[in-house]
Amino acid sequence: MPFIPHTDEDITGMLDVIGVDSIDALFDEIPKELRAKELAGVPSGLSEMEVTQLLQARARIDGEPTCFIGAGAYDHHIPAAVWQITTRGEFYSAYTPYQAEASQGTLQVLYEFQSMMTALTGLDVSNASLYDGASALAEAVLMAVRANRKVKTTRVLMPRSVHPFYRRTVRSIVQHQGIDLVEVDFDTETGQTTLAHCETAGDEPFAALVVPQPNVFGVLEDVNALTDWAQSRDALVIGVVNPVALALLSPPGDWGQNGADIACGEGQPLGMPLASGGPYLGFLCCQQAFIRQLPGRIAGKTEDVDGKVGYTLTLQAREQHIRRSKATSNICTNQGLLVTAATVHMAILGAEGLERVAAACLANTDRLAQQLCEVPGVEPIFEAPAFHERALRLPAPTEDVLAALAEQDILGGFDLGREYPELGCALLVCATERRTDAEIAAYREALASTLAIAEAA
Amino acid sequence: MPFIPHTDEDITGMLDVIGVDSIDALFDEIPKELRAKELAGVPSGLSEMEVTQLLQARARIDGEPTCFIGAGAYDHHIPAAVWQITTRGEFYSAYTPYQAEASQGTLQVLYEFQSMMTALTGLDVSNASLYDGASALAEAVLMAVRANRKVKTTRVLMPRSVHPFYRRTVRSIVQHQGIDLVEVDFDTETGQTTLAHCETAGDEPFAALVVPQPNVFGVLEDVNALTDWAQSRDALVIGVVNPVALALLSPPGDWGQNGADIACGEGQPLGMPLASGGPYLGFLCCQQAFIRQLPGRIAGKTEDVDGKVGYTLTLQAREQHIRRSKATSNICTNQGLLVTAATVHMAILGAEGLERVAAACLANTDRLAQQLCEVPGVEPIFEAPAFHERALRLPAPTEDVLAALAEQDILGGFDLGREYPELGCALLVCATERRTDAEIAAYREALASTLAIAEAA
Amino acid sequence: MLIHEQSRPGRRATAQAPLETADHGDLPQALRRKQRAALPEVSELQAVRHYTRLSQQNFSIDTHFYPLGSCTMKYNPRACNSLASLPGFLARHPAAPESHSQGIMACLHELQDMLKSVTGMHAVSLAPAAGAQGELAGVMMIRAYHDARGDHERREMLVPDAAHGTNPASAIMAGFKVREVPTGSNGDVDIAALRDAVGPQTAGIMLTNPSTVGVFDRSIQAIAKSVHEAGGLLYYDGANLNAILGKVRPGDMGFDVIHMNLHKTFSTPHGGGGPGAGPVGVSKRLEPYLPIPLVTQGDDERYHWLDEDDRPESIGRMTAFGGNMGILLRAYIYARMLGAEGMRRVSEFATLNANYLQARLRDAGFQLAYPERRASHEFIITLKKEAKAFDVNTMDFAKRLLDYGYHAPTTYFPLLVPECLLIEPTETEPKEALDGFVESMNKIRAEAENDPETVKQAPHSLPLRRLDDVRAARQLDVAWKPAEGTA
Amino acid sequence: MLIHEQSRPGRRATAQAPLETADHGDLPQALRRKQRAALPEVSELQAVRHYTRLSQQNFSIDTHFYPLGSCTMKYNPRACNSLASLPGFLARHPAAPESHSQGIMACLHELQDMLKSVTGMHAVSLAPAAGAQGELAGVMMIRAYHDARGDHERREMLVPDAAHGTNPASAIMAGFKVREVPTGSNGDVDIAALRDAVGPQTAGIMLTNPSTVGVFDRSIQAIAKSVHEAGGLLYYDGANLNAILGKVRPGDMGFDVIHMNLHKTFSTPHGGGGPGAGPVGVSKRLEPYLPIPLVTQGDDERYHWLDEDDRPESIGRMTAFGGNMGILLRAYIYARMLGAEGMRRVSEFATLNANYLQARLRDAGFQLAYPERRASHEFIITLKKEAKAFDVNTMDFAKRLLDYGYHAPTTYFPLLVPECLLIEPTETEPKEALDGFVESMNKIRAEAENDPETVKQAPHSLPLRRLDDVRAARQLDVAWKPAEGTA
Ligand SMILES: Cc1ncc(COP(=O)(O)O)c(C=O)c1O
Ligand SMILES: Cc1ncc(COP(=O)(O)O)c(C=O)c1O
Repeated sequence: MPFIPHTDEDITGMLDVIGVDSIDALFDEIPKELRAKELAGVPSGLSEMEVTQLLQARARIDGEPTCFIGAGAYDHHIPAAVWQITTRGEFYSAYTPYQAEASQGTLQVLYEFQSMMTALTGLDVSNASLYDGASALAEAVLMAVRANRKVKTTRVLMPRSVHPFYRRTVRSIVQHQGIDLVEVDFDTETGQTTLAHCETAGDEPFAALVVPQPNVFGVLEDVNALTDWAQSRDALVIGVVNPVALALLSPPGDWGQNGADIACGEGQPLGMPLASGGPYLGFLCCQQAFIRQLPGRIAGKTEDVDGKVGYTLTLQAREQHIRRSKATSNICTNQGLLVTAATVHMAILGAEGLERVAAACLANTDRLAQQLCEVPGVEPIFEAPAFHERALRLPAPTEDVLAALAEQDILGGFDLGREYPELGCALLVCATERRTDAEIAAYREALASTLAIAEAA
Repeated sequence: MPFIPHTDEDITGMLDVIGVDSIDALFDEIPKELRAKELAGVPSGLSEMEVTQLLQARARIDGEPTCFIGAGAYDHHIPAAVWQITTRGEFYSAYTPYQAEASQGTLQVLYEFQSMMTALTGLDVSNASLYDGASALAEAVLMAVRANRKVKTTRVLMPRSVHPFYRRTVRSIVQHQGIDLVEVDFDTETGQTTLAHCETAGDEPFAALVVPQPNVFGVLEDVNALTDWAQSRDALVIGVVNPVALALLSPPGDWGQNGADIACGEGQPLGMPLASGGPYLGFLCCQQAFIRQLPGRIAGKTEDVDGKVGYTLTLQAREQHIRRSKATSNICTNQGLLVTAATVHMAILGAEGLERVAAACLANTDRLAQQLCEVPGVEPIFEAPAFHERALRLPAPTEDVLAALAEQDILGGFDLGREYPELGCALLVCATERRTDAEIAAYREALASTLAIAEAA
Repeated sequence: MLIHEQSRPGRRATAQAPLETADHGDLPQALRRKQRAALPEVSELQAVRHYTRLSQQNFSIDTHFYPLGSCTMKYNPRACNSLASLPGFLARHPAAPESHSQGIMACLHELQDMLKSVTGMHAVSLAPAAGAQGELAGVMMIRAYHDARGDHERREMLVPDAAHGTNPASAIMAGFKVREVPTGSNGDVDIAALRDAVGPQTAGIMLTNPSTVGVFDRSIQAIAKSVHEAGGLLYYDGANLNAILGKVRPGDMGFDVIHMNLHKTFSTPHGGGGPGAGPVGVSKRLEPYLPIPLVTQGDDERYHWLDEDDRPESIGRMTAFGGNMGILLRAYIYARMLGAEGMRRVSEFATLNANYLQARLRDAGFQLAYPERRASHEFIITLKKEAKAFDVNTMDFAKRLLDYGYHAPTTYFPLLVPECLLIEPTETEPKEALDGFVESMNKIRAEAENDPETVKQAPHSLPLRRLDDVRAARQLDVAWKPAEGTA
Repeated sequence: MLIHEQSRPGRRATAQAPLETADHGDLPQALRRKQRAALPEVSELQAVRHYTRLSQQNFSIDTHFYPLGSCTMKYNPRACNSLASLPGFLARHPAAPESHSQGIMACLHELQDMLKSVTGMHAVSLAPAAGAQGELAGVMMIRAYHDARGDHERREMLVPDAAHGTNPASAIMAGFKVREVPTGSNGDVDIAALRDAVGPQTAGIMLTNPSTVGVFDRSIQAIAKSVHEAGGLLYYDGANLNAILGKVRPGDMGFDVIHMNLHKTFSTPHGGGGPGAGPVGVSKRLEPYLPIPLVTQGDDERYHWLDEDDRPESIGRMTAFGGNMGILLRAYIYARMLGAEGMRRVSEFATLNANYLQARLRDAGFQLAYPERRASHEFIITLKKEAKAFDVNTMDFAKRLLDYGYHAPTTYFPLLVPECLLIEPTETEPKEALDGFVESMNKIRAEAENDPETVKQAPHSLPLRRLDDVRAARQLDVAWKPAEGTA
């Protein structure tokens, strides 16, 4: 019996002790009429060998396209050590560290992760993960509304330059809690959210302003001005940041006069494979003052009875298993294993290594954009400085171009036009440090010939 | 500096303590004129990302052919757990367990491995591995000559039905120790080594007879008769066995009246990937009486000062690091990590699991042989019962047929004719439990069309 | 020692970052970082050694019996990890076109189908990232359903007092008020109280069956009837699905929505606290509201995503990219290895192990919370007798179990049973592990009687002795900071 | 507990074998097994848990400083393992045709070239499976060379008394007589004694330089001259190549043959005792004798194997399938990451670490075996003073070091230095590890003085106390056997 160790002798002996004569008898409290029949939709079991053959075929079927898509998930190099350590059974198959003494490995990793995230974001405290960047933003919005003691409002300003999937996720999650998400437009020349756009939200107070850095277009927002503007109106500032970009960019804690109040984002670039979208890792940091509003688990340092340093979950009174309906969030299972991966990843790269990665992505994307813009009809959409993504305008429908490129095993980017019709045939491209000159050149060639055919047609 | 942790400050501080002012000064005892120049043949270093890209390309370049080659290395399913455990740092990066108290993990694994190998072979003792099956046979031959107290001779009978690569390896290794390897022919009808063939070696005494089971053709030898014959002439019997086959076949310890004296072979089928030929694992087992002649490491059970059971290397006085030029062998580094893999593999499969694997291979190869023999002109060469390989005769040169199949990404088998010209266009095929019906059918089709073309030409 | 404390300025794992220094000269000064983040600077060996040694300080399924009630800590087959980590799966970008996503989509589509079959629901979405998010999605769908019918007054969600904390917390996030329903002394929901509680304000009830007290609620049909007649819907918290897999289906019990914890029942890694996956299944009337994305198969046999555009009534997107795909893949692999017969065996042997352990502990003199009842895949004992007699509490027992090499069961949950241990052995543990656990419990009780300090001071054999939780909360230190003036 | 002791008849890890029962009815009864082998019958979880826990009982580079002299226990980059384990590499059959082997052959060919460059030799074969097999191949080539010249009297191999045991053992296997050459008190070979020893019977000398006493033999040129003039050849034991990588090349020192231990210098895993790889390099005159197979590149840029047919004078095949390919691949990957500059750094920092540790131990009052000399990548201290004063020997120090979390250095080797520790820190250890080691050595000496029993009884903090080696050899128990009457 796969994964079940019982021998016939075991079964008989155990039933004897229980005092029944069949396993089926153990289910006798379930009303007869409810008992399940065959599970028609479930095929019979396969051996590991058979399932291996099946999955190998599935993993192969889609080829090995070259990826120039970013848009929230980035194809970075991950040191081999990261997952060899992360999948060690002691990390992989442990649970939430409820018995601290038996889980110091996990707990210290959480504490180190929190330390690294606060270092990257320049804020005081970090939780030990949320599901992903988008749901972390939703939690940040809820948290900001709870935490803002100066203005009692549920209005939150949400720039349209925030990734559309994030905005949708936030909307799904917060929609029933009375939060009023006010959209703020961006400047179509620069791709930035300007103060002027913010002002259009009107004079009514708002609890928080969300500030993406870089924004979905890769464009750098004027985070200092935005932060000061919002805070001068008694609103909190929530930064949505890319942790690799933070190796080069000013951390939320340094934004404006007083720093952002909250920062969140997607931890995927810190050692997680693309893997179709998950599991990734949402992070959430804030200033010390708001720690009791922070959702999710937090590991803290303490001592044992002999005074030896150890770590334990702390401030659990915020959490659902203690506070139940009054908790800061419903989250229970989080993304612990990914926290482990991110922690090992950051430890191995260090700040200088992350900086090199960020700089290489920047340079590669510059090169990519430059080369693609040499193709007639292709041009950059925005002028402002950008991190490692670029919005380009195409002379043909993005969808068709992407499909033609895909046939050549090039995943050409993210169709921006679908989300921002006002930008026309718009494409968002990205070249991480893993993309080679040859791959960039091949993309350029493929784009040129695709567009030539499109024009001819 | 890749893999070197020294900071500039470390270096200065350390040089200070040593009392020199440069690292170069530490090499001042090396005559100047000997100092190396540039290493012209070594390119500059690559980052892990670059080397990953390079190796991924190399790993991909040869496609994913379907393998019907056996001939000493077999494409078995390996449970995922095997290598996830084996590559745990504590096993992977440890050394020979010279400090037993700090190496109980490795030592207990060795002891368990020895226990499993004695169970499989039916002999009393096992060492803790040699390099591979072929070099293990060389050591077995040397050992038998040392161990045989009844006849003082260096003649050893070596059937030609032993894998030709094994015979060559034995010859390389023992050639300078005065061993006289006497070849014994096989019956071209049955593929077996008969007593009549053995008798042709003449009346002179011999120290040992090597008995392959199955032999290189997959054919089962009459091991009982051979064992009794050799032992009646005061010779020792060395079985060369496939450990997976032993799940079904009579173990060397049961051969004939008294059992074989020594058994050796290739451990690759016990959890090692094909991996171009290594690292694999040679095993060597023997009757208790010969343990002091056994080469290689041996782990033994003992106790600590509190009477707790533990394990340690034992009988080291046989080994080169103690006995130096009088050692039983020069072996030092062995195949420890592969021992770990084999031990986990056997623990997971158990005897019943191995039996299923063996039976499935047998059935699959039967099916393959049957189907291939439906192709006009293809026929089995031998009549005797066989394990999971079959020798087939082709109506066209084996080399050409294999090349044509390879173009269709089918690795059709091992060219037997090259080694045994008397067999004509001979091909040795194998289908392990991993080969599917579809793959077997595809092989049959490909062979049929290849031969049809060959005939037409 | 923290990794930060092993850091030295200028130390590097150089092979791991691009060797060439790329230019980033045109980033505006005002937007640049002024000072490098205080991340550790260590060599690759240091990092490997540090985290390898840290890992050894964990209890885990791969090293210990871990009978943590409600958490289903069973063996995570290693094949699931290695196959989900095949390069073709890891390399796929979430926004890759369908033309380059057929492999994973086939797996997801089949998983949707298997989960439907196993739960008896009409349709399944794999989107929620864990159980709690599945709950949120589930109750949001209940709300969407009532709202779509103009039934805007239904704003109250019934939740048994034994329920997991996520249940009330999720209901609140979906904008409901929570009303507690008491548990009867036999472990079943107090049906009379329930009947009093339902009404036109009732949006639904969140239940798990078998419940968190470890028994199968025999009046489930009556509950369903009562809630449905009042116009409410039934939500099934699938955390305990392991107990009934293939035996009885939530859909057949009358539930309208269910979430599943794949990291429990389908044995994906718990990972020290996650990730999970919390797919939701629904009856036909709730199908339009399922969270997106969904996978569908066209007439051309190709797979397609259904997203916002295709599903206008959907409650929407729960995460940016559709959920914890790698976990879904692991669950799929596990499900394929089990097959229908294997799934049924899961619940059978989980239940056998729980009832055996319950019987042995009862025979050893421990007090069961519900002595008259069958255990489901878990059961509760209460140590209030021992606590009173020896002044040794449940937490002391729990800590002392660690010394004996067993992870403690869940302590003090559910809240309604005093000094309780919720014990879930799971089906993958051999009888010997259960017997060893009983033996240790007996020893600890004897110690509690004869040498209570040993128990109260436990653990003794771990790298650390008992940790001070109060200090952790009072003298908050949740992140290492570089000493002033450095970094 | 042994895995065998967890076995229960009929227990299975069922997912791991073919589920369908295949027929094997036509195997002759006389050749069939009568009784199943007594392999353990356990579940997959039991196996995983057992071996995971066993692994935790090992010291290893990934967990501990491991300054085992002569063994070069340095960091094994994890990328080497994962890249050598890419499916394309693992799936290749050793007898696959060249048409389907170009990927690995390219790596092997480049590795041959890099090893040539690094050793200064004319040609390289990757065939030998480990150092000792490389030695055997090396001395066999020396023999083949003399034999080919009809120089059949050269049957004596000179071996310094400090040499590793494999050297004399290998020489014997190649049919040589071994003659020991003494080491001078300064650590260099006693050149006068050497001159006396060489003659028409001399086939060659097996040396390592720096030698196993941890110093670079300054008279290497004189040695080479003397042996060569006598008609002998020089064999280089490459176990210590880490000390001189990129700094000085055996070929330039005058050696005719060399083996390399890739598991040392090129950082492939030691694996608890193996596998290794022991490529051999030779000067031009020995090239024809190299063991096969070799990889060559044709004019068409494709790679080809050279085997028996192509190389009629070869000493032949060392293993069935051409060596430990997966290890060669790991070494190749490591070499590519290091590059020429990285290789030079290896020897520089290995030497820096050794000299620093030597200086610190000397300053702490430990006695160096060769106080006047530079350390190479390793060095020797002798504890004979301490042994005499406190009746605590080197083995006691070694065992006590385990308590302090350090693997012991090599003890009692080389044989010529009494009560010695051969200490090799390697380049991948940070200064802190070396400082910690010194501190522990100081503490242990203080203990030896004040509380010798603690040292003599060590270790105290490991799962087991000191093991009885004598008992192991006297009451031999080298395999578990089922109790009589059972399977
Ligand atoms: C009964 C019950 N419900 C819900 C949950 C929440 O699931 P998750 O942790 O996956 O969010 C849990 C998990 O602990 C649980 O035990
Ligand atoms: C000096 C020396 N020579 C030779 C060898 C033998 O090498 P291997 O263990 O790879 O066979 C060793 C290994 O320990 C050694 O240290």
